[in-house]
Amino acid sequence: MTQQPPPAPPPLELVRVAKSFASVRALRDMSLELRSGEIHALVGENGAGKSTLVKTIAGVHRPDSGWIRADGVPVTFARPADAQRAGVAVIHQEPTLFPDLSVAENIFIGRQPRTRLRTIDRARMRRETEEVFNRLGVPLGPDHPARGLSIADQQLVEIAKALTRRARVLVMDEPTAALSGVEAERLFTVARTLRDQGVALLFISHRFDEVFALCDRITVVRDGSFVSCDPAADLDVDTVVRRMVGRGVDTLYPKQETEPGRVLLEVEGLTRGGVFDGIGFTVRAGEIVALAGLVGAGRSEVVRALFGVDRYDAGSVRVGGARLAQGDPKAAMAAGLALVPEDRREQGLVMEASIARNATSTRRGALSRLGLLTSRAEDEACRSWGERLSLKYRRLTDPVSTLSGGNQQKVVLAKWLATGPSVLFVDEPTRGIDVGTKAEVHRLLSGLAGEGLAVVMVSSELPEVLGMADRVLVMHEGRITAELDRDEADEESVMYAATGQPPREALR
Amino acid sequence: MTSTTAPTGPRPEGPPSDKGTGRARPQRPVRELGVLLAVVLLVAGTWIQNPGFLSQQGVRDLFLGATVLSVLAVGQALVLITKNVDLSVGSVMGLSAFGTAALFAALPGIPVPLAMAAGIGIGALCGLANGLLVATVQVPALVVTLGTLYAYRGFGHWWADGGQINAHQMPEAFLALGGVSVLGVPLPAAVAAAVVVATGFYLARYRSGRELYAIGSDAHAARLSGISVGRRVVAAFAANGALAGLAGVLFTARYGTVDSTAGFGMELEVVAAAVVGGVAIAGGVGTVYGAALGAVLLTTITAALPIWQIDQFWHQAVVGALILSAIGLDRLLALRNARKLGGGTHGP
Amino acid sequence: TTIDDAQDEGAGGPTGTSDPDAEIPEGLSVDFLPKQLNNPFFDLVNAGGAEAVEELGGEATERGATEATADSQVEYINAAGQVGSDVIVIAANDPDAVCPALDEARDGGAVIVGYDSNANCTDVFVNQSSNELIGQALVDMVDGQLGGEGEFAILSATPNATNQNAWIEEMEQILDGDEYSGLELVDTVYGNDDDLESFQEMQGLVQSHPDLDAVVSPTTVGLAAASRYVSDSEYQGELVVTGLGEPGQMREFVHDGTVEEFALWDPHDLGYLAGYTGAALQAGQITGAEGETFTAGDLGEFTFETDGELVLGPPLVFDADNIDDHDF
Amino acid sequence: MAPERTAPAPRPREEPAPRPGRVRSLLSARESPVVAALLVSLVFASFFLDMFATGRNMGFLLLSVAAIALMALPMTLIVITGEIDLSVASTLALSSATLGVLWEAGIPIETALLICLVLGAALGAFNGLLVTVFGLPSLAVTIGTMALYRGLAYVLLGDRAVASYPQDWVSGVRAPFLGIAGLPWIAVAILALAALFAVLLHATAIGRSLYDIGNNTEAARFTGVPVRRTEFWLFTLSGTVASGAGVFWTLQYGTSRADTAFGLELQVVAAVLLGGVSIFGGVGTVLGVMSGVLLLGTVRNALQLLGVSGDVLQIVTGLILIASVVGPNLVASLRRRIPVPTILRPPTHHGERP
Ligand SMILES: Nc1ncnc2c1ncn2[C@@H]1O[C@H](COP(=O)(O)OP(=O)(O)OP(=O)(O)O)[C@@H](O)[C@H]1O
Ligand SMILES: Nc1ncnc2c1ncn2[C@@H]1O[C@H](COP(=O)(O)OP(=O)(O)OP(=O)(O)O)[C@@H](O)[C@H]1O
Ligand SMILES: [Mg+2]
Ligand SMILES: [Mg+2]
Repeated sequence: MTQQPPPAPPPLELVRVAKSFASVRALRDMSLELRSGEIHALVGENGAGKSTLVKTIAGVHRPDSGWIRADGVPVTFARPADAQRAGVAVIHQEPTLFPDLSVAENIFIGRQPRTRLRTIDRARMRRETEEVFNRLGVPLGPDHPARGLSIADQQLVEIAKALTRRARVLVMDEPTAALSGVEAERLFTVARTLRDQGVALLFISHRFDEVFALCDRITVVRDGSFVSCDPAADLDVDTVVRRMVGRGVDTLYPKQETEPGRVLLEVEGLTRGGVFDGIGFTVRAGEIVALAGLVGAGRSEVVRALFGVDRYDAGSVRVGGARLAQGDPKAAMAAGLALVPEDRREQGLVMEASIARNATSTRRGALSRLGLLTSRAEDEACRSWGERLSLKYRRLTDPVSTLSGGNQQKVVLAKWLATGPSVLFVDEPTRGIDVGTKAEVHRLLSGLAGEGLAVVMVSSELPEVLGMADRVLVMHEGRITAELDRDEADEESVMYAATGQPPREALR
Repeated sequence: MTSTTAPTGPRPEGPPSDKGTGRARPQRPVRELGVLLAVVLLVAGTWIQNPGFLSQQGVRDLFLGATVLSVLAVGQALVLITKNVDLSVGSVMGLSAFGTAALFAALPGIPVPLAMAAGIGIGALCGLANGLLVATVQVPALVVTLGTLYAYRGFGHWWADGGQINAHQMPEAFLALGGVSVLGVPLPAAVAAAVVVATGFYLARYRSGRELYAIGSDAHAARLSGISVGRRVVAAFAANGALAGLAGVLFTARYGTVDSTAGFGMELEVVAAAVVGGVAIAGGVGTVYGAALGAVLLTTITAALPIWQIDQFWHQAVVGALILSAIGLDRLLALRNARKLGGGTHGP
Repeated sequence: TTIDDAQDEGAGGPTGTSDPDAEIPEGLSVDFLPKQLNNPFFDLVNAGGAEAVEELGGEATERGATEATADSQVEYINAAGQVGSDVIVIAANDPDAVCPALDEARDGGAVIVGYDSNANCTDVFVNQSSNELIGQALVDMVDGQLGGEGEFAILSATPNATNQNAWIEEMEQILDGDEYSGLELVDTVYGNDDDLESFQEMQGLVQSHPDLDAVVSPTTVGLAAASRYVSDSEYQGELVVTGLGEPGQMREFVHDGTVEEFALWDPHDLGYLAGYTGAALQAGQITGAEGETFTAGDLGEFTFETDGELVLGPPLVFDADNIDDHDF
Repeated sequence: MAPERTAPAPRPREEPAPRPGRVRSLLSARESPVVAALLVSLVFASFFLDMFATGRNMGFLLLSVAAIALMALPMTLIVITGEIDLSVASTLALSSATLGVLWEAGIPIETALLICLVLGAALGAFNGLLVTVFGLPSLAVTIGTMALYRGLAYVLLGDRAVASYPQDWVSGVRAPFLGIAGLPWIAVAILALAALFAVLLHATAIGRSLYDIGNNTEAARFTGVPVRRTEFWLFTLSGTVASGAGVFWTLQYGTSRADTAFGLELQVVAAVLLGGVSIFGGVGTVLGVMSGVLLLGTVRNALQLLGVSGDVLQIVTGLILIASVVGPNLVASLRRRIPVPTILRPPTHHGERP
């Protein structure tokens, strides 16, 4: 295939790069070589330093030591513009869109096509946006504002932005974390085309199937240090995982069998105009019910409405038999609900606040003595949960923004599990979490279910859905199109329901 | 563990039904139109009340009255769009108004354009200082410009030392600028209109103009996109300072008498004008046309109230109520717009 | 200072006995507190005050904020009291709000002289002119220029300005008399002593009163703004503009025919008299009792009226003939 | 199978970190410069100015900042949630005017006082209503109500002043606490109130949620914080306290007028920002703000005693404000710039390669 090392020096190369933040050594001695016409995978646990490496390539961070070479020549990327000029395009882990600009402007900002008078050629900008959207299959118009786009759409716009840069080096930091299979597959097609055109690609993902299906070469990083770099063909998942984690990882979906108890959550005829319609289901104690569907099916909106963050137009919600007032998260919490939201940066965490404050923000009342709340009470309460979830942190008083993505997700989980809920909504609970932790989270969820918790899990990862759920509710365009028991649910049946086709008839 | 990702069925394609081009067009101009409508209604109503309001002199007065505030509001809009704010504009305007006059007084033979350029230059320098503090030292603009509001004003007082420069100390040619008309529009107003149109065109059609919106929308993302955020912000502040300087020059030409108090307390009025015109305090949103219309609306209100025979003591209350209704109306339009766009999952 | 005992305790009234032969001691510290700093009018006034203090071998200090507010003035009164000022000469921004502070300063040994705009607790008040004289002068100027017949409006300073309001009230009383039955005061508006606002108020006036014949502005800022507005509008020569103004500011408008005549007292003399009065009061030469007389340096002899008030004299009327003789 | 190049090593999960000392946790980096500046200026002023450290002058100093200190307290909470209230000075004026009108109408002063406080609460609630229910930006709303409330004060009083307040009330507000010269009881009252606010902000669940709202409103909402209700009550509180300040102001100066305290809102905001509260919300302490208020007052007072004129004072005020934000940032960026290990860095070209 394309593994033949090209005679020319690689377009981008990192040599013994180190980068520290205060006392955190994010990268220690990291080397990496990106070759033309090759897709290179970078895998590692949460906090291993992948994003830091990406930001170094992008010119966001400057390495403390070590250097970057482009075409064999040492270069300094002092700012993102330098990297861009050198032909590097980056899709960052967290979308970086301008909510007030249209998607077309988002894609072309700073390099819009110009007319002879140096004004912006808006017609051409629109045309080129439509072209790239068609290539990616994005059903958005070029004038659509970026505000309010779902995470998936945001990610797609990011991808379009990077593609139109026609870069020689394309770096993608977990681009598929928010995407469903269809979009991801489209992205892979585009990536392969680019590879064949001689672009050097770096791909980061926690999904090994993607890594093995797409990439030619895999680099493993652990604790900021280089571990290994081999052709994908010479590796298998177990080997990679062992190198990443430093030990073997057992079964990914440790589902415990439980006897469903009494009905804890009853939803009837829940409707919000234009978003979801006539949603009804029940969840029993000890059950894990998954909400599956394509991106934009309205799953997140349903759990948000149930929890009271959004309002709904019609319908009723009962928790443990008692009717729940709508639009009041506090009442929902009092009734024993908890929601781990899908977007941890916007909805889950206060990035500037400390780890301890975030982790305890849901039960400040309970931690108060005579109405007074002390940092010590917060720290103690947080520390025990940090241990349970093997949270990787330096100090509990550090801002949560200094944690890696996966560890941030753990803080969100801790924050809600600590309330001791009876009904737990989790929206994409393992998005951006590494294998080891993912297994921990899954074990945790099924353990909690075993203790009598009712869990509603929204997930775009089908194996997770199939592996964890007692029942699967499939949504399509705001309606529940199928309710499948654990033994009925398989890839096919869920897919058909998710695309709005009648489940079994379609097969004939 | 072969295929671990979600279903690979087709995502709804073709003519997008619920999301896509169909519901795409943002309807921004509605805001500016709303303000324009308010101005038109106000003028029409006042004219019916008293035809003298639109006499030749009345129209002239309306134009001239709106000039200074419009120029200031345009500059403020530039800064607000980058998610900053400049509270020092009143002081900057006062400083350059006095500076221009002082130059005439000190060098009686000085050519008029040179003195005017000097006035604009004083403003640009003040704005540049604001911008450099905000961009290079990375401190919030509201704090810095609140500080320079006091500092520039204090400097102006210290410079003027209680002095006042009167019309007879300035050349006739300069003072006559206020009286010259271009196609029936007084020259200062024409200058202001040209400034509005040019700035508006620049913001909409030039890369650097759009980058101001990007910066206001999300400065971090702008940095990642390779935009030199600091330079653009400094430029926006300097431009705002220059416009405040221009406003100062126009002020001097129009009123003929200046001391160091010119433009005192105007900062909040300027911000109010921009906000009424649909420029968001939160950055990234709005046009200079809106800001200028907001300024016209506010000055027209002040000019119209005496004609409605509204008791002097009610003036300020009425102005306050009108500002509130303007932003309320604006919000209403935005909400209706959002509802039309669909989605709208978040409360206001 | 040594004459503290010559000064009566118990604030406010012109009581006690005076000693016309008392010497004014050297080294008196006299603090001038104008309504606000950087007001050109007060600059002239205080220059006069400083001259008087210098003649008497004292030390003059100017204290004040850049905004004309009572609260910041209180801080400066306190500061003057603290540093042991002998005489505080004040143009009050608020006749009542400054009193607690003034009383405290008086307890510390200072004497309090009001000038330009009185507070309710000064020992004596040096009035630039009496309200009657000013009101009369203003009415006379309008009456003369309109030939006894027409509508006029007043463009004043702030709605709270103590002296402007007193003059306007006086004008209204005078206008009630039969001899002015042809004159009609149709409106009073306030430009807040701000160029821009005065300008806009002026626009409003001419638009809402199409038959307006004259505008009287009893404040220097207002008169300058009104004259400027009229001078480059179509109303020049049609609309009579008059009031109280500074010759320096008004020269151009008198020469171009916008303004025929206007009036003002001599700010320098006002300050001079206030400074002299303060020193004399501190020395015990005077107490401010009605009928008391004393000589204020070059200005000659003055007699106290009721309530410890001293009047500088009738305002001086300026016109094209005499304006160039006055250089302030 | 390629051999692993590095042996799996045990990873440290949590690096034990030194607990921050008591003092350091009491004084965060943002407010300690202000507190230090206040102490330095107090020491300097007492040392170089005989008149400064007298009981009488302290009394003047405390009285002159009392109203600002009062209004700065709720303003601190509001700015921490990321909002702002520019209508405080107008609320003060309107309640002062109302007090005047009521007193003139012969209503007993105690009753009139209560009515004023209720009015202040209503004015604040109106702000809160516009901000939370209608979702309007608070900066714009309170610029509007700033004009509206001031305008209503003019409607009530016009150009009149009410100055006939009972003498014992007027001198009462300036009376010393327990007869201690230089310590007006109002200062003690404000100090107690500040302590109350500090506890509320720094040691209760509500206080924590204010920071959350300021940092990330959306996340606060998802955590069950009643964002709108909280903000509504903050504005109401601000209105109430501002009208309390109005009552105090009225009695302190013994007069009510419509133009009272004009422009004071920016001084309040300046003091709050000087005290280390971030204008973007989410950061700030009561101690810092009170130090900011006192620092501005001290510098003003000292310069006034020195006979420095108002324009210089204005320049100094502005420069202090700028220095308060520029200084720490400058120090931090200098510190960042100094040690960069360059051992492994070869000579490099900037930007584009040939
Ligand atoms: N700006 C920062 N300040 C302080 N520490 C940081 C900063 N950015 C990253 N870190 C730390 O550096 C380490 C590496 O983080 P990085 O984001 O690179 O991990 P990652 O491999 O991308 O993890 P994930 O898979 O969860 O995204 C983490 O311990 C993180 O806490
Ligand atoms: N009927 C609709 N009309 C307009 N917009 C819609 C509609 N349905 C969904 N959307 C938009 O699509 C986006 C995605 O919706 P949602 O977050 O509910 O998807 P989801 O099923 O939870 O998928 P994921 O969690 O993977 O993003 C939302 O931002 C919403 O604004
Ligand atoms: Mg990462
Ligand atoms: Mg979702």
